[in-house]
Amino acid sequence: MIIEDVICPFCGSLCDDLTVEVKDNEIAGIENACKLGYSKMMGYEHDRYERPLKRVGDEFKEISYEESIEEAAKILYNAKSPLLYGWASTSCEAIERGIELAVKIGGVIDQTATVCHGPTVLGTQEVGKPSCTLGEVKNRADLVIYWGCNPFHAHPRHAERYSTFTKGYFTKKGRTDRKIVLVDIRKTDTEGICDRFIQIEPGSDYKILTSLIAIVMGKEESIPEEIGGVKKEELLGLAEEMKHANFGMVFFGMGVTMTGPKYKNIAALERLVRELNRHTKFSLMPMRGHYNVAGAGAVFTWRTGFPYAVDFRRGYPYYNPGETTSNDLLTREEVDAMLVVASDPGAHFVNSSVRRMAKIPLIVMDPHPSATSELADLIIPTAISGVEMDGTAYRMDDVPIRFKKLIDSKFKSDFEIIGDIIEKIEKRGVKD
Amino acid sequence: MQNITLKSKYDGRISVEAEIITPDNFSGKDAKEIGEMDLFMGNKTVKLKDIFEVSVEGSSENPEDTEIIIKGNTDRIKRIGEGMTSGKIVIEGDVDMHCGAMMRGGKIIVKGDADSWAGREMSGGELLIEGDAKNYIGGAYRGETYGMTGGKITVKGNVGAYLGEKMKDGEIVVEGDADMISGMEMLGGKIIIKGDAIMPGGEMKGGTVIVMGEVTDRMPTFKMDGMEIIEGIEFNRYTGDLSVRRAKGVLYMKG
Amino acid sequence: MKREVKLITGRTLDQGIFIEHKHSDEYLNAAAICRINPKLMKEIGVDEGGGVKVITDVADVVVRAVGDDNIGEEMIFVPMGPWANFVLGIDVGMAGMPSFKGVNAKIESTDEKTPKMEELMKRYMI
Amino acid sequence: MSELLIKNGIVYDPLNDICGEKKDIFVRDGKIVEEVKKPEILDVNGLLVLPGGVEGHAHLSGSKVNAGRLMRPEDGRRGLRRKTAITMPESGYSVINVYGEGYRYARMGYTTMVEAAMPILTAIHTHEELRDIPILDKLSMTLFGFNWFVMDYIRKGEMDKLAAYVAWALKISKGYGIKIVNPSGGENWKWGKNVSSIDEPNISFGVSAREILSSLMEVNEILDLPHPIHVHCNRLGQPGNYDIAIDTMKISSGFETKREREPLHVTHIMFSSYGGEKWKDFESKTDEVTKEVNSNKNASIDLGQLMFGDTTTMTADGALEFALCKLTGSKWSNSDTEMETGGGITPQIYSPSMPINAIQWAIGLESALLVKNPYQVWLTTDHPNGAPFTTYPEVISLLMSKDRRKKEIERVNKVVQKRAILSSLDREYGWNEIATITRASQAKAYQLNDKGHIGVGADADIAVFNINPEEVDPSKDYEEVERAFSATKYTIKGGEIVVRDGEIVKVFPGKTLWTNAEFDGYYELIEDDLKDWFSKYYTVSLSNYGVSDVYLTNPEVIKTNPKIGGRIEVPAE
Repeated sequence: MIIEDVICPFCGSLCDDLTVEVKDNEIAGIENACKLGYSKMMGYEHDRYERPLKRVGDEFKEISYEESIEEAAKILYNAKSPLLYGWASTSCEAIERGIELAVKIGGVIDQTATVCHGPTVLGTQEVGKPSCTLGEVKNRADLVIYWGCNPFHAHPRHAERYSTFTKGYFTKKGRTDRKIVLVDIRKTDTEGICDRFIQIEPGSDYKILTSLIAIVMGKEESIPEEIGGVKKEELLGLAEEMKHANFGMVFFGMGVTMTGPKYKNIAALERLVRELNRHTKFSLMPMRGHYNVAGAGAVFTWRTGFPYAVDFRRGYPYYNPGETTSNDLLTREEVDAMLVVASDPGAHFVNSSVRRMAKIPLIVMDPHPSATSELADLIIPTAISGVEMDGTAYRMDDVPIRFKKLIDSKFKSDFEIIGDIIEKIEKRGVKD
Repeated sequence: MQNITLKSKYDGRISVEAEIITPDNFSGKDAKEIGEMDLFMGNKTVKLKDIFEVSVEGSSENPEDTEIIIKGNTDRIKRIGEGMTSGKIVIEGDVDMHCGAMMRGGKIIVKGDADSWAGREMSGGELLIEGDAKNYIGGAYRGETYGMTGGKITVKGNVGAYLGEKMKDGEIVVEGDADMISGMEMLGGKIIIKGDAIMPGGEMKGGTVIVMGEVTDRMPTFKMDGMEIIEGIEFNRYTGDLSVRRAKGVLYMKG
Repeated sequence: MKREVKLITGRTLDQGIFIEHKHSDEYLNAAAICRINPKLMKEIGVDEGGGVKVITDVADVVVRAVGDDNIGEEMIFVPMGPWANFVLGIDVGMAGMPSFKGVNAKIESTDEKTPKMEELMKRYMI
Repeated sequence: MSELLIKNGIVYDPLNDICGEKKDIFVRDGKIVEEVKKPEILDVNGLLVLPGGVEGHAHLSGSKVNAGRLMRPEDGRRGLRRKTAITMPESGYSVINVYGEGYRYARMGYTTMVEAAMPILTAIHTHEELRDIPILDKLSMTLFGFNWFVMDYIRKGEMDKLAAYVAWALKISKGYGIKIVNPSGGENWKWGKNVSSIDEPNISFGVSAREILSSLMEVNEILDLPHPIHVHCNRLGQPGNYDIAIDTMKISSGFETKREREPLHVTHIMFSSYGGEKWKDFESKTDEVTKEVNSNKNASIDLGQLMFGDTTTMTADGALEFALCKLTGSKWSNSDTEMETGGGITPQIYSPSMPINAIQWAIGLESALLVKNPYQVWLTTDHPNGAPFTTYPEVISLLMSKDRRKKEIERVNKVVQKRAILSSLDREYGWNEIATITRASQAKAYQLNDKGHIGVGADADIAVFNINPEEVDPSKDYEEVERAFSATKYTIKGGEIVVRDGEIVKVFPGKTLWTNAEFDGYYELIEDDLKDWFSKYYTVSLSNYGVSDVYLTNPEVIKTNPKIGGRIEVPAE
């Protein structure tokens, strides 16, 4: 069976033009996928947990689904300060249930934005986010700036589908209708597709961005001859180019969210784009990593009012990154039980946080062994969303797309398992 | 005059939310009544007496004449003195986040260190931190327009990042050093840093920041417009942050 | 000899390809590495594929050196993953986001072996 | 079989000409019936009983609303409410989480809502949120005002294809009707520009607002859609725009429709009744605008009332939001949607001492007081643009009491006495008129035959308020009126008591209503065009576009009776 227009469940580009061949309930071939998507979708059956596992001493013991649900419910129900983390690689439907669970047990729920584009959210909460969908870029953009991101590695088809080579209504010639600029601290492989590379010193984004704003506002007189390793002349040139584009676009990544004053970099970038809109049309977009990290933010926001790091311990949502964020809570040893869904904080959180995870009851819901599952007390295997389960995901530009189920699975989905846990919790009585 | 002493028995790591601890809430109440008040620990509600030993001397119906002394381990007690209007709180050790947040009057003395958001959105009164303080001291809540709008904060030690974020009025004095971007998005009021600072004044629109020590990583978007002598020391006077519209912030630095 | 550098971590294509296969040798080869300027390799005396100990205030970890001309001499790049994160900690003023880029570190050549992922995780359990 | 008897209430039910009668209401299985056997009895002796409220225009779900929530944690922390055994926690004041939206409307006696702006590309998002809004029945209006297919078919003069596209788009987005925002001008904003009149052709398609409005009004009739074209005018929110509102309404004059509703609705009229050339000489032009409404039976309006305080403005009119942000310096988000629409968001603080805000406040009330036929007016605040919907009780009390208006006028900037006419208006709304502009007008305008009234056969959506209309004089006891409308004694939705004494006592999902206007061969007519443009210009595949039934709770399809070019006629089911 050939399935067309399949959605790739890897990165935030959420390409929806894959063709998948399924034979005897197995994926036999994939067309149009990049290496990342191909590897995930073809490798779905490798390294799977076959049964739920419970840690007994230094060993894992196989238990039934039913037992694992009961065990998870018990751990979460008894916790005073539980953390539910992950959510970026599962469906919105599962995330919705995750929030319900967090409310019912009085826990904190956080998602992977906490270690990627959390600062983008904080910047947006200061300044706002002038943005658009990717088709606007495809059809209109004549200037594209990649700032502190490396789509060649992290979003391999982004340039082809949306931002560089693609042809659109007002960009009939595709690549030649566009000027492409890379701003980064090192010459990455993305540089190869760019017209110009501006190399900046690590951690200097904030000063460079505020300088650019001042230049765009016509106040360049105070700007020194060199900022963050970039000549003033070069910034003046870039500002002119930006002002004179018909439709300009900045894509940015971890290079901006993770260095220096982090969210203030983003706020400055957003202010720059806003100033540019006094001269022409300009937008920006974060390059979101996980395929549904944007969806996690969306569901969190409509259900709780806040996009990540939401604390329900007092029965209403409280949000304050720096206080209610996973790494702060873990490092401060405030978490006394943790549920990880479709994510690997053991590999991607910092040492002080992982150390705490190793000490508390830790439940992992994942199809595959991970760094986190090495530390787990309870492992519940799941179906792979986007391969074995359908649902909704949001692309990096907040466009929702329904992803497909390609093959049947003997595993339960995140959606079903969390539903089962909620049912058990409800039997114990919702905590007030 | 009413003197209330709370002695912490708590050494857990889950923070206790204790916004109830203010002279306004305690004045005129006896030890038993105070002990029965609710605090929050994780998803549990606990009685104040479960966390503190309470003793009360004297009596007053007026919060102005009420003094609360907090002893013992308080590094995981949050929100002490939140919204207080008068009276006094003395914390003998370290204190957790949001101490004196939204305070409107009275005085808080922290003899140890204070965690982040001390004096957040405060509009009056005085907050004295004798040790170090972390981030966003006198700052705003996420997304709000204003941080501190009045009162005075003094930190004898060092402070973390974003001191006086979005501060609109009032005064902050830091005797030690300040981490990244003091006076960030400041709109008014005055910040004096006696030690060193990193990138002070980022995106400030109004108000005054004086850095008496060394400044590293200067913002490129300030314009020097003269020299001034403050308390016998020569300062260069800068205006900015020029990356913000209608900016009239004043930043004094040596050199 | 020890040399001070800025540690940068981030995504790479290979780290992404094998991200669901964390126990595999491919993942080890993709993530337990350190991209480093060849001049700097010479300076600290490490060969291509040799052991580099990355030391921070938090901890130290051994990864393998991969020469890369596009990396400046003042920095090293370690792909995001358990090895990079083992030496990172939460720091002040960061509004919930730990520092994953531009972290002060020291590097030195070492004969010690790169720990496998599961060995590395065991260190957390002590 | 569940039965209810609501005894001895004072009922106002304008659509059934019941005006303050003491009357029993019988409910069985979610419907109003003639009699019941063993009912639960609610004795509401002397209390005001109205049909469940119908919100005709608000921004409650979807990408733009959510972007507003995301941008404003400081708003989120206002209006926090803990979970209970049956409810989820609430957050927000002007940008409210989905639970808060449902509970707050229900507490005010509202049982049906319309989401006023749904982009097709992100319609899944709109419906996911609608699914999560508890209790209420929901409709959403699909955006067409500067959609590329629409503009392309209009410039080529292909009306049948235009009709086919609209029918397809409604079906695929599960929309209820045609929403038009800043027609033609929205496309120019994608180049950072706008249009200045309804006759100015836009840059990329050369199509004017007038062409879009008249073509879509005709398509609306061809497709027999239940609701008028629902129009957010050009140059909205800018001084001197009142003539555009009048020109827009005039497009409908003389237009013949078979539906018992106006063919054109101009929404949030407050933002389109501005005189003056600049903000400096800004003034109310409600006299001119309402003169057009009063003489044109083919147009209706809703207020978009502004109330003082902090709120979040949001619209598919991106140019407007950027203009506002330049005025205030406040934060600003923009979200242009490829080939279809746009969106912008910026917070606003409306202050009674600000001359502009004081006049804006007066304009909304003047519009309600000057339009003679209450069926041509709906009460809205264009939530959250003019104010959150939770201010309705206050607006109601202002409309019912000249004294209260007088008191307010003394409090606000004096300019309101010179550049607005509110102080000269003596009219006071009665209970029946309030029932009309909060329920009956909307039900009629959306052709919701089971809503907005409590005659036999209607949905048992009923609001009982803790006020005796025979004893209270709203003109004097306006505070009493505001209090009563803030929280019901009972809200009954589909025959179930969901609110008792102002508290939510039962929670369940409502229905989703959408319009199916497809006709024979409609897809074939546009199939090639869709395939061509999707492959060339969209970034999602045609097959992945649109909303499947899995996103709808209790869907109810309104099947229409389209008539294409006199050739094709599909009989109603």
